[in-house]
Amino acid sequence: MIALIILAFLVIAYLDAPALWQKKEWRELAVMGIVWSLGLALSLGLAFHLPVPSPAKMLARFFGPVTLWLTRLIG
Amino acid sequence: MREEGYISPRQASVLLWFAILPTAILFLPALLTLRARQDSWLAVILATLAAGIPALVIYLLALRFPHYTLFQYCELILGHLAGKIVAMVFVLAFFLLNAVVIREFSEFLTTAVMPETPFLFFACSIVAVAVYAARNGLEVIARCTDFIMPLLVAFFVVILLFATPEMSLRNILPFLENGIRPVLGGSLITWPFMGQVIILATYGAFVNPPRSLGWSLITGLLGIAFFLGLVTMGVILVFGACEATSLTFAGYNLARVVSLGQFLERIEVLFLAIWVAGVFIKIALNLYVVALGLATVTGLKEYRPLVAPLGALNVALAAYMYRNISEIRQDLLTVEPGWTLTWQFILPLLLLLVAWVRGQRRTGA
Amino acid sequence: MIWYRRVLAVLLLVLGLPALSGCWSRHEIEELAIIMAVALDSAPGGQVRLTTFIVIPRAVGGGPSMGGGGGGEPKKAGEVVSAVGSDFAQATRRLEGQVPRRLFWAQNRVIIIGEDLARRGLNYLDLFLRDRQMRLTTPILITRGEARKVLDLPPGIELNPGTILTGILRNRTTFKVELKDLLAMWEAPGDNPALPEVVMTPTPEQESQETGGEGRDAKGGGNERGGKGKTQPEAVVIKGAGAFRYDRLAGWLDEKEANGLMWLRGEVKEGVVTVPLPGTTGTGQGQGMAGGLSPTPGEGGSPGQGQKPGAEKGGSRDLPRAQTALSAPAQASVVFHRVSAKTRARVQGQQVTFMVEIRGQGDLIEVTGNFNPDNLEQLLALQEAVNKAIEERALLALRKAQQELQADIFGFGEILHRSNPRYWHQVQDYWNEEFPRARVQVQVELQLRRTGMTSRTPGRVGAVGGKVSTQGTAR
Amino acid sequence: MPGPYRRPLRAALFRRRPKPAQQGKQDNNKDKQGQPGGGNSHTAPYPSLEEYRLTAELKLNLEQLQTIFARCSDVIRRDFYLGQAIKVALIYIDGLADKKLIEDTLVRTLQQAPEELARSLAERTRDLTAVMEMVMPMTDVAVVDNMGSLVKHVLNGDTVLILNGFNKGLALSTRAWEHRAVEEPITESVVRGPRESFIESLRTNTTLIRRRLKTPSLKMETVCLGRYTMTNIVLTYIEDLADPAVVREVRRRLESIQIDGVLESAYIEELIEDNPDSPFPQIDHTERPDKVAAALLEGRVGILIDGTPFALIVPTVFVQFIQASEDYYERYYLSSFLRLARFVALNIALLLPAVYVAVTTFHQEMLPTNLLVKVASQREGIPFPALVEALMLELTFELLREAGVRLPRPVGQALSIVGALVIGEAAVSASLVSPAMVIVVAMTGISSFATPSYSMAITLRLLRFIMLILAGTFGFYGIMLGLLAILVHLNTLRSFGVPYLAPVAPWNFSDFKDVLVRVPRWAMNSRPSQIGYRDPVRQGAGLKPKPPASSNPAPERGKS
Repeated sequence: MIALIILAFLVIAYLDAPALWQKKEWRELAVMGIVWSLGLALSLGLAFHLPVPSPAKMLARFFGPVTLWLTRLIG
Repeated sequence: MREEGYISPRQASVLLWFAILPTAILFLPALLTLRARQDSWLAVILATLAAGIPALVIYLLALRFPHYTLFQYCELILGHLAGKIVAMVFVLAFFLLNAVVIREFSEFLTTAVMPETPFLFFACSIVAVAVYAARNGLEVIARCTDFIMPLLVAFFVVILLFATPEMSLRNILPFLENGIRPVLGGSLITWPFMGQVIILATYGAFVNPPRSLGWSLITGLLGIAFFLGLVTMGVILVFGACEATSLTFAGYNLARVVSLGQFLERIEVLFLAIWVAGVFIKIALNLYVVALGLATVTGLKEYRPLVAPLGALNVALAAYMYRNISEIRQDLLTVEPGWTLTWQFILPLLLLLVAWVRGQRRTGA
Repeated sequence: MIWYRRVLAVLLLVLGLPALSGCWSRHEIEELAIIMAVALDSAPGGQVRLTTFIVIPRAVGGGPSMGGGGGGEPKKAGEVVSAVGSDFAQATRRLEGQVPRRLFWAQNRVIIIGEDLARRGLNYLDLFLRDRQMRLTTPILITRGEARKVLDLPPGIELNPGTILTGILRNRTTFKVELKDLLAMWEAPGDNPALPEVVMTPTPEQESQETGGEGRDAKGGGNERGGKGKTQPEAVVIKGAGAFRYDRLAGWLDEKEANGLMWLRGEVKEGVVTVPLPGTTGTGQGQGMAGGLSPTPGEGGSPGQGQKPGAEKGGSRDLPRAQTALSAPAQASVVFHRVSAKTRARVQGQQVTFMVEIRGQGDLIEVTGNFNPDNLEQLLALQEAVNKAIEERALLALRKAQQELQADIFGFGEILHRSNPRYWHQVQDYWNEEFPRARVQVQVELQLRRTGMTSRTPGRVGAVGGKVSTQGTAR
Repeated sequence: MPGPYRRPLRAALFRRRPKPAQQGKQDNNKDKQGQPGGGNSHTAPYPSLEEYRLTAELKLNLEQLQTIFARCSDVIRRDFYLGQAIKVALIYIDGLADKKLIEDTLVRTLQQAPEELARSLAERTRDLTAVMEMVMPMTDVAVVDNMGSLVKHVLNGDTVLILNGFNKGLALSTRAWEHRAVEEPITESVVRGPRESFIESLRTNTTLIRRRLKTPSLKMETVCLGRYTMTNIVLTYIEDLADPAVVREVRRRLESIQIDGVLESAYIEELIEDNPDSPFPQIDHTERPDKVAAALLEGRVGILIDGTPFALIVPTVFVQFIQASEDYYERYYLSSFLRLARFVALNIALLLPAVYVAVTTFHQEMLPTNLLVKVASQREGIPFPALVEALMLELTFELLREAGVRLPRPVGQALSIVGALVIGEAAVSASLVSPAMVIVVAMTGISSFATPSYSMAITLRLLRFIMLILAGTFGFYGIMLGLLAILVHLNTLRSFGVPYLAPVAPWNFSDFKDVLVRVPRWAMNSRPSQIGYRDPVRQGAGLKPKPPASSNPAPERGKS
């Protein structure tokens, strides 16, 4: 599983990174690297069953009451 | 950043259909009948009318800033820092939206079609193909849509036509049983799907004559209301409001009851095929928009390198988003309306107001 | 170069994944145990019994390996397997312990509910609504006694009970309830489910079928081996109905009442009504023969079967006919089509009135008496008689539902709900208690349109005898 | 539809492509032959033939030619006196040049030329043109002044005449070599329609087209490619109709080819197509002159290659591969029906085995019960999973076909009988494969033959295996994934700036008249909007024939 994830991410990196490196587009490379490593971290966390807070939960905390209020208001 | 390539107004409006319909026809009818019972179709129409407001906002903004994407004119309107922050909010919102879509897609397939298959497999595979499409740019996505749209329409027609023997017109009565409030509540549920018209503010910048964006918005919204209304209506007519609430994937069940004579039964696999194609477009479009937005905010020359990592991150996020399908349904009922209203309705409205007050416009991009 | 990489990546992802992950959800077609009919029963100790009819493809498909069957003997097309569990999921699991293949439900043709289970409630059906292989379009039937007996039906024209039952249902002699209809009737507050009843009947050919019975014993449940061989019912009829109150079986409707139920629910699309010829009331024996069912001797495409007491015993059939040969019943049968039933609800104070309006067209298909259709008055009189007969039936069913069952099996509550939601909200919680007080008016307007390929009854005018043979034969 | 943005977009697309390597131009003068296509980076040890000018001394010239054509036994040189006064030499290649013409007409005329002319030539009072003007019995005459072009003319079958005392020679077109006669097309035969097909001779082929398009707007540009083959390639188009951007692009791509030889149109096809990594053919080829003419009339560009009976047509869109030229010669109802049938066949050829495998292993609920039971009973005792069974049979089928194609015809028939027996009977009765699978594979085979274009059919054959594996592992979802990937891929393709799925994928309703149905001639009044947009109107409006209302004789005036 972990090997699979790493392999997948290597393929993703291989798609673009070498070309960016050659063209010396560091900015692109940096942004891509950040997204890439975030993805890798999250995926590995998934593989290791780490408790990562769900963004849906955070949204629910803020917007659950809003929705409730709206529902009461109109529905 | 800009992309070379333009799409026609018709392609823009059809893309809009695909940005909303695929997941909506599957998940919406059940949730909607929960709230609005047999008047759900009315809720769809009301929600369409409501979605007309952000559509108008998008149109006005597009007139002010032709050829600029949402992410670009955020910065033009609000200035450098605030603009970037707001644009980033949009990027994140689209990103989360895509994660939800991916999760909905894979949950459905796991539930209804191939229960032994882990949902991550569906998520990974569809995103892989979507990444391939998104990397090739908007034109390619639009052309794929051109190809799939007739199939989708034909399939809607086939299903609804063949389901007519099962329909009973009495099921939509009584009209407005509990007054208008449940219907309004229903349109609130519809909003998370309907509000995605905002996506036209991003790729709308590439519509060829920018003025015809209005046409795209109108036909797009009308088409969505038409098809979504038809499917909702079909579900209510076939199953009745009581039963529809208990069917998780009511649209799919509609395809399952269809039978024409003895030979054309069980065509839900075809439904599945068309639906997968639809969701594929939706995911590809969202990925494209997210990558484009992120590239704009961070000032990159190219969005392409971002697509694949974003797709991977999206899959991982989709896996983290919810623990089970009930959470998705719960989220769609109790959280998404507020959240989507905020970023799909209020935020663009604020943008327009600020632009109006500061008198900003760009012509001749 | 970039292109090459792109293609490579897609290929890797699309083609590489299967190699790594194996094939989920995949079952070869010959590894499936194709279930064609399901019977649900209650079992002692609060348990339930699941009985399935599993097709043996070799026997049915006639593949290259078949060969041996040969002669006219219809082969047993499948195997009946049953298991007990505290619910059907558990029973299914136990069933899987008995069957060497993987259970495959999606081709299930029919679900039969046993009486006991029906009295315990419909909640047990949840598996058949929730599982992804189950289809909401599966017809559902109810039977008196144990449902699994129905699955022991020997092969006839069709090879398995599922096809036999759906075939009969497709003839539209009775109404058909699919799972989704059941769900709708069950969930709607103003409706109660009613399911068509399947009845096992012995046939005279029973003795000659002993070989079949033997084979079945070897395979089938086996626990009742002793009693089975002789009293084995050999044919089914779908007639009558089981009526539910909320989700429990409340009572049974006989054939006529079930027919009335169909009329009132608007389920009738086609069928036959047989009435005594008006104006020939002198033939009192005709009524007598019909077993006291004064207005309508037969119904629903198979008039003979309705006459339970009189005409069924094949052996003794000749005797009554000989007696009544002199004055054969002068009857007329009308086949009707384009039937529509419209029900309206009216609320006056606390009194609810339902007005059922049945309209349609009919063609004369059989007359066993002196009848001249060119005589308009006679025709109108016949039409009147037909209408009366249908109304009678509807009222019969109504009486049963209102007085005996106290359950609105007609969906009148939903009609009230639709037309008068405000009043409905007052009564919806105790509608079944309220329903008996409701008044129902039935108005039948069936019009006779065509009289067939002959006009006058053939034979000498006035001679009434000799044409009885078409009546009263069991199918 | 062609709005203001379309043209710059197309231009930009072309500009994005990397410029052809510059070395071609630099190396030009060093090349042996000096042709644009001739260059290679290594420097020749001697100057190119172009640098050798002809001298006034005939003997010197002939010596040089002797060296150049050393050990070329088919080169014939003949010295004689023009008008018995001036020495001239003829040089030509036996077999390429028309010997009879040279002997009967040319040599005789020149030998009997007026002495006065010959003398004036010898005294250099008259120019070389006098020969052409006064005695030359040929029309196609070119003046050559260097060895390079001289050799080239000779190699092309011309006869070169060198006169003593002139540093120029005359190249006389005497090309006439043995070639196949114009025959019926083999791969694209029709019931109704012209029976001519291209042959290996380029000039014949251009003639075949020119005979159909008698207009000066029909342009035929020649490009010579191949360092050794020196293959002439003709770029043909109708100037008023073809998009100049496309013509320019085709020319650019052709001229940037540097190759040793061009033996078939496929060489050119693979070197100029837009996406060389795609499995799909992006350039249509045909051996029918009428098809090329029709394509030119739509505004496309044809490429004719010497030495092959196949012409290329660009830009090509996907639908061309389900169009056959006979569609336009039969009644349109039938044509439309056949085209729909071909479309169905295309889908069957790609998907049927995959769908069968997906349905029988993943979605058994899709089958009607009787069929399910039948298939299940057939599959009882088959030792392989359906996927393996399908792969095996498909592979066998492909092998049979391959064997049948290569074998001589009589043997091929025997082979197909054996194959049919082996697969159809033995394998089934041995329960190695199920009869249903044999039917499926047979259907697939028939369907793949029903595709008019062989190149598309072989693409589908390849993709079929991928789809089969996808279907066997993920069922319909896998098929859908594969189809979506193919769809995206097809949409990324462009053929010379025209989207590959053209009238369908950038949806254009008016172009649908020639896609799934073929509308009648009188309704086909505009060219494909992506290709022939420069002159969209194809024919007059209201061409639909309207016969007179009545054919009965009208009442004669005054009689009734």
